[in-house]
Amino acid sequence: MVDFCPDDTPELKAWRLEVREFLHEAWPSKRIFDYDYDEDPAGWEEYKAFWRAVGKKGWVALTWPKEYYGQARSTVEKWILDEEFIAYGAPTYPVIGLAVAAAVLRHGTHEQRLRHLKGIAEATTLWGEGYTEPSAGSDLASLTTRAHRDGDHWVLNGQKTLGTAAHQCDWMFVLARSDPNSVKHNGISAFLVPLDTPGIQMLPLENIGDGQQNQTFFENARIPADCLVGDEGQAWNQIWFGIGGEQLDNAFAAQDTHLMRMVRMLADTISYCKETKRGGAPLTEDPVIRVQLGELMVGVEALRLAALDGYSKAATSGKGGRGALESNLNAAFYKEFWPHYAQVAMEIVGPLAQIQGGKWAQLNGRFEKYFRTSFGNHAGGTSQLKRMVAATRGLGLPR
Amino acid sequence: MVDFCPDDTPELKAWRLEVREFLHEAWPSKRIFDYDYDEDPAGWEEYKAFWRAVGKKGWVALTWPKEYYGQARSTVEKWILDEEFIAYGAPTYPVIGLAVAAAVLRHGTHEQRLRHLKGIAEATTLWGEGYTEPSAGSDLASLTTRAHRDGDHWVLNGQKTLGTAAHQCDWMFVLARSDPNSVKHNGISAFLVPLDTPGIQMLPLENIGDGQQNQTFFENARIPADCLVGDEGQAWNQIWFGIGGEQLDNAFAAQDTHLMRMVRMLADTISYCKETKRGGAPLTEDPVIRVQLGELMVGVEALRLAALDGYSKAATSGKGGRGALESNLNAAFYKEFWPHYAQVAMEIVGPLAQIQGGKWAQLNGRFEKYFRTSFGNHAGGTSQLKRMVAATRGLGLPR
Amino acid sequence: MAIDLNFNEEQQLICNTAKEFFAKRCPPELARKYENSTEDFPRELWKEIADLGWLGMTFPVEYDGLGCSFLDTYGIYVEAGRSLAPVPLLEAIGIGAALVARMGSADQKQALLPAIAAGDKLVTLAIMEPDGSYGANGVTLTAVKQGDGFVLDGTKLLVACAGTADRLIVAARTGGAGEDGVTLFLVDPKAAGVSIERTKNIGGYPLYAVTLAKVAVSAADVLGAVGKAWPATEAVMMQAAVLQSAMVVGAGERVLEIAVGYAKERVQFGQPIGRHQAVQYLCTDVAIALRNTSLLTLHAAWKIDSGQPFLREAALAKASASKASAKMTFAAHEVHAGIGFMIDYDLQLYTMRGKHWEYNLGDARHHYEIAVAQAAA
Amino acid sequence: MAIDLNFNEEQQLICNTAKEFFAKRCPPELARKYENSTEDFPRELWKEIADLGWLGMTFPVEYDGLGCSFLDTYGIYVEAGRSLAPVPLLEAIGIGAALVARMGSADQKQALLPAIAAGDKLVTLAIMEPDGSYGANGVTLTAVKQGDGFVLDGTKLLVACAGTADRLIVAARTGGAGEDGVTLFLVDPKAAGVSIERTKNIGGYPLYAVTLAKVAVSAADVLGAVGKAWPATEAVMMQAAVLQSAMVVGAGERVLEIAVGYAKERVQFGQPIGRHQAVQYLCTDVAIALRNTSLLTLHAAWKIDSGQPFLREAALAKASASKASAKMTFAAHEVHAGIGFMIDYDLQLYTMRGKHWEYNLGDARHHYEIAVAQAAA
Repeated sequence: MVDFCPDDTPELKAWRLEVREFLHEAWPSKRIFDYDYDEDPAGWEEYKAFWRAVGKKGWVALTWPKEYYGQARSTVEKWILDEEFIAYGAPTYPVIGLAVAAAVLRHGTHEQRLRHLKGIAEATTLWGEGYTEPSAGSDLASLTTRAHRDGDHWVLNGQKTLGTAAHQCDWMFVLARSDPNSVKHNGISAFLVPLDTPGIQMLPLENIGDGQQNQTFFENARIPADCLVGDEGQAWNQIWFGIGGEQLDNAFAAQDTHLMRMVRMLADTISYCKETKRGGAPLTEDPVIRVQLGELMVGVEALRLAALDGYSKAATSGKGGRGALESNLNAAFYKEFWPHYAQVAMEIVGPLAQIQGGKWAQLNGRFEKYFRTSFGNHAGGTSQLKRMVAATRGLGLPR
Repeated sequence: MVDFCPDDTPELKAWRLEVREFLHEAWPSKRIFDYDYDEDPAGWEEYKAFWRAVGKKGWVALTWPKEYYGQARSTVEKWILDEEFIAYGAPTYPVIGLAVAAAVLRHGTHEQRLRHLKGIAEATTLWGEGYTEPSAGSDLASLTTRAHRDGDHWVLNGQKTLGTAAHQCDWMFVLARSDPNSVKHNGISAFLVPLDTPGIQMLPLENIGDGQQNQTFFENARIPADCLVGDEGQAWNQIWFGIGGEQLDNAFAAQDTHLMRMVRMLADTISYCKETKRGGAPLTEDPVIRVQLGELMVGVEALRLAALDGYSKAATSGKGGRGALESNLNAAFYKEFWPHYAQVAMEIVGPLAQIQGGKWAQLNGRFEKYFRTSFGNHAGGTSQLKRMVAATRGLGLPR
Repeated sequence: MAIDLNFNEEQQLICNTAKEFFAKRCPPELARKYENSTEDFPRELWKEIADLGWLGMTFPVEYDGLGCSFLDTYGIYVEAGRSLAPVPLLEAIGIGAALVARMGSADQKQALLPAIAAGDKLVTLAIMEPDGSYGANGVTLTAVKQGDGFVLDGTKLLVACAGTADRLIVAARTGGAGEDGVTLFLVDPKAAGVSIERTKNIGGYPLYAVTLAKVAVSAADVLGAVGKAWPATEAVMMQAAVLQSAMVVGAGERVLEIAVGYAKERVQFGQPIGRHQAVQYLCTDVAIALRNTSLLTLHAAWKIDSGQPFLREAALAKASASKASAKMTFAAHEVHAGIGFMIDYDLQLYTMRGKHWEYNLGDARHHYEIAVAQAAA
Repeated sequence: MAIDLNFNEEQQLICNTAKEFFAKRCPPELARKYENSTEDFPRELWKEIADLGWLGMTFPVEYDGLGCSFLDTYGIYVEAGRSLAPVPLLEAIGIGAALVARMGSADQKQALLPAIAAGDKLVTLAIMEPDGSYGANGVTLTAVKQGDGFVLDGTKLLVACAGTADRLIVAARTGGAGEDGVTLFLVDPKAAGVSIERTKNIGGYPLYAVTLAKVAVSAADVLGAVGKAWPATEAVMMQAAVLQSAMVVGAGERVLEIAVGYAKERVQFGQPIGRHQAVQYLCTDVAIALRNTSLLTLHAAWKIDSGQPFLREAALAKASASKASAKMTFAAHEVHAGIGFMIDYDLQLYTMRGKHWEYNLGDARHHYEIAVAQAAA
């Protein structure tokens, strides 16, 4: 039965209030902090402390099984929690950890789950991304980082790049070619790699969104055999396309994270327009800006509903996933709409949007920063790739 | 030296006036008539009479050599003539005839020139397009219409489609495969085919722009050997990509014809907005419509200047052509901008734009018709094809 | 129950039945036949639909209705859109009857609703004027009090089925400005002083210019309260805008099917054109516009169904549907190039009707205005 | 001679010289070095440019200028854009000196132009206010008559090189409304009551907030006629908008080079990404926006050069340039995906400066307004 209301019972309404109250206590500063685009040390400390507090409540692992630090709560409760986090403007959890948790819950051993899920659930262990290579972005088939077995260890050699905030992380989820004779998507395995392993070095790569991505070099880095997650050589099937035919990054939270930021941004854009006058009248009374705002509202609301649809499908199917067509269409739309949103918001604000900080910066420079971060829309695969997958896997067009 | 002014001498100014005066006499009704989207018999008669009058002045063949019915006048005079035709709102010459003239002037024999150019110059012979086939649109390589030599005749067999206004024509410019063993672009020849040849049949295909295109069937249609124009089997190189690397349809006039219509449409759109009130104020005072009009002005003016650039290059190079990059970029832009223009114009006019005729039709229904005809933007090759050619031939990207 | 985007079993059944019915009874040839025809629509088909119980579905049971919910009828509109069924479901039921049901007196309802449900009577709205404005400000047709009744003067355009309707609901201005002073009148199109003329239009719909010259209307034919009709009229039109959006969704599904089907079959340059990335882009353009509109429309319908405020949601849905209507058909034409331009090819039927839907009950800009007014309030 | 879109020989020579000079002296590292730096710009480079004769090129010969035409200097701006040269050519010459040359008294011109041409003095315009409006209505900073002079109060934002400028040309309101009552004043940024603060900005440019608190200005420092400055100010700004568009064209040529170069080299899924149709679309997106802007800008420049009315043409050029600036860099980023997002990669330098250019001297909407006002007049 069609129902878009997540909290239609007294219990769920109470849950919403509980979350809301917690946020007021745990994030009183209401500081805007996006972990992937912020390098301020004080911000990072505040951010990590916040998520440890959320973890302590058991809310990171809200829907996980109880035996693995979870609370086995419903996806609807998770949705309500997310909605409140958006509405409050709280920062989002680093997405890779959630992807690791999904992979380990699905393909890990009992021991791996016990060992790794706790740190993710409590937000005490941060995870970095180790898929992308300088010559293998969306094209995983070109992966060249190699893992060879040496006794009870795996030895990693190669280079990963664009590891967002990896320098803040303790572990990295690394995809490497474990079968040297394999080609394309076969023979790739997934490893849980402690970043303090000798032979791992990191160089910073700064991006135009004020974030730090990283180059990570593996030179005979030896990791214990039990760092392999899933079956040897099966990472393409199990991990990359593991969750209902989706790519890893979409699996749990990346898109929702970005959506949350956009919902928050829309609310702020509208408030800004209500409060800001130009030529004596609020921007909301400018007919051109009204059209621009209306168009932005349509896009953001469509994305919010698509996320709801994802939750609905996950709840209905029990598989925790969305269809290949829908999820890739959403991802493509999102990846194109994000920079469009940022551009239009900059147009609405006008020339003062250029100013990055200080008294004259508009909305504390957040429009401007949002614009810069929007060039990070390729992370997790370009819109071109998402459209191609939607067209071929979803619509059945020939490859 | 940079100069965008076509008539910077007293002679040229006088020429402009001469053209203008002629138009007032020859097209007093100022009826809007687009030969490819009009089937009204009275309109066709008026139209043909008009162009015969232009032909009598020698203005169709203005720039052709004198020995072939031309006046050997400069391209600048041709430009001024075109500008006046646009400004006046006169109908455009059927484009295929001009393409045939270009091909015959370049690749025809002396006899062919004498024989065919007169009818084109005087607008007494109308020419139809015979390139497109049901399975070969932009993909000329798939051409299946065949011509085989039989004594001093060629025998045509096959089917052509989408022949715009071919039912109004006397002759057709047909591309056919003359070498049965050839593949792809080789072995295609160009033929000048009288449409009263036995074995040729035509079936109408009506389009949504109120125009008639046609299916033309060739069944052992025998044409004299001297109907071959250019070298046997060389039509791809000589005709299709014959003029400075451009496709036949762009060579002389197709794009300029459409540009002329768009310039006329823009003038009419702006007048309409000045004269039409909504909520008590002229549409030109609506801030949203002002943005829309501004954007349309930019696009139309860019296209007009691109045409000027084409004339400048033609005049400078003496080759009568534009570069592959520029002409394909312009064509791609035009083919995307045209439907965009039509859509935006319909948005500006609002709900009454739906009405097609009678008292309540806006601008005599011309916005609505322009919208429908804009779906004919594929003629002469889709924007996708033009972009592909621009990217590979122009920008040097790999094929 | 919470967060579920699927219809319940009864609703799913209605969708399936409607899909089958329209597929069988409304092939594209029927839509072609009634394009700018002299007959407004096939009356016998209308009767069949009445017999299925779909016309009065949402009417109260006391007026021969089934008391069904908004979402219950949703699927019928989706399918009517998919099949381009040439019947005035939206105009006569989604708007006309809905206005009567919402604002009518008991007498008016009794006189009209059972007959509408039976397919015997037809009531449509006459609101748009030569000014071309949407919204309350666009209503300027004058209604001057005379005795107990009123005298109406003015012109209405794009009035659906005026050649068949038993009553037109004429929106007029009895005073005031803006939302204040709008009154609805039930006017017999055959009454003295009313002249109607069918206007040829891009969608081929039975749309009329209706001129009222000193048309006398009695007090009994005022629909709702004098001068206070706007809020209810707007609410009904916004609900109808959601139904119009549902029609766009149904049509969009078919347009996507046509485009994808052609992209798989048509071979150019030695391979199916669907292998070209440009064509894949065009097909996903259709799919993205469709998906977004579908989600927004279902959400708005649910808001209406559950009795919540819905203006913002309905406005977002129709804004998206208006844009999508143009975008989806345009992209599909780009996939087809020449063949889509031919009258014989069915794609264009969607393009031409889609243009009407884009405007009908407010274009994108009108609905952006409403959504922003709600959000910035 | 008629219809010729090519520069004459001298102009072509200037283009070539400028291209070589900037390529050698202004590598991308120089632009990076001056990004939001404490120094406004490299003064020694400025001196070199002065020595080349480019600063005073368009000044009258009696003020140490060369009396060159608008088109003669055009190529220098194209090349400054291509190289992202961190020097205030547009701000100090295209706007500041141009205002002095056009509106200044003989004394003012004598005091400033030769020194500007020599690279020794700098004058820039302070017009934008915290309201963020373009156009005459945006000028609200008050100038109140006091004795022979005036007292200025208010704030100006995005003022170029206020840390280095010898004089700011402050646009103020001496009365009236709209275009009437705007007056320009030559203000020493070190004068009592003037405070300046460099504001960090996306393009990294030396842009300042300038606050004037009861700043006394003498009658001798009024530039042009009191209350009548707007038409000439607008004309100069519109000419400068064409020069800004020329910079966008130069930058766009480089952005296209970068994108096409990367598309040819970068291999993904076993082939150069430039073979993918989506990447070909993106590259032609850049090329189309560039070509259109280039044509419109050259046309506007020619109108100026030949003494014809040019507001419409300049407005179309800058509207196109503003849109193109965003569109070209966006498309190039899409070609690059991850690598273009990195600070180390040069593409982003164009993106960030392009954002400033998009706004500078009026965004697309402002120029659409001007073009439509001209066309609908």
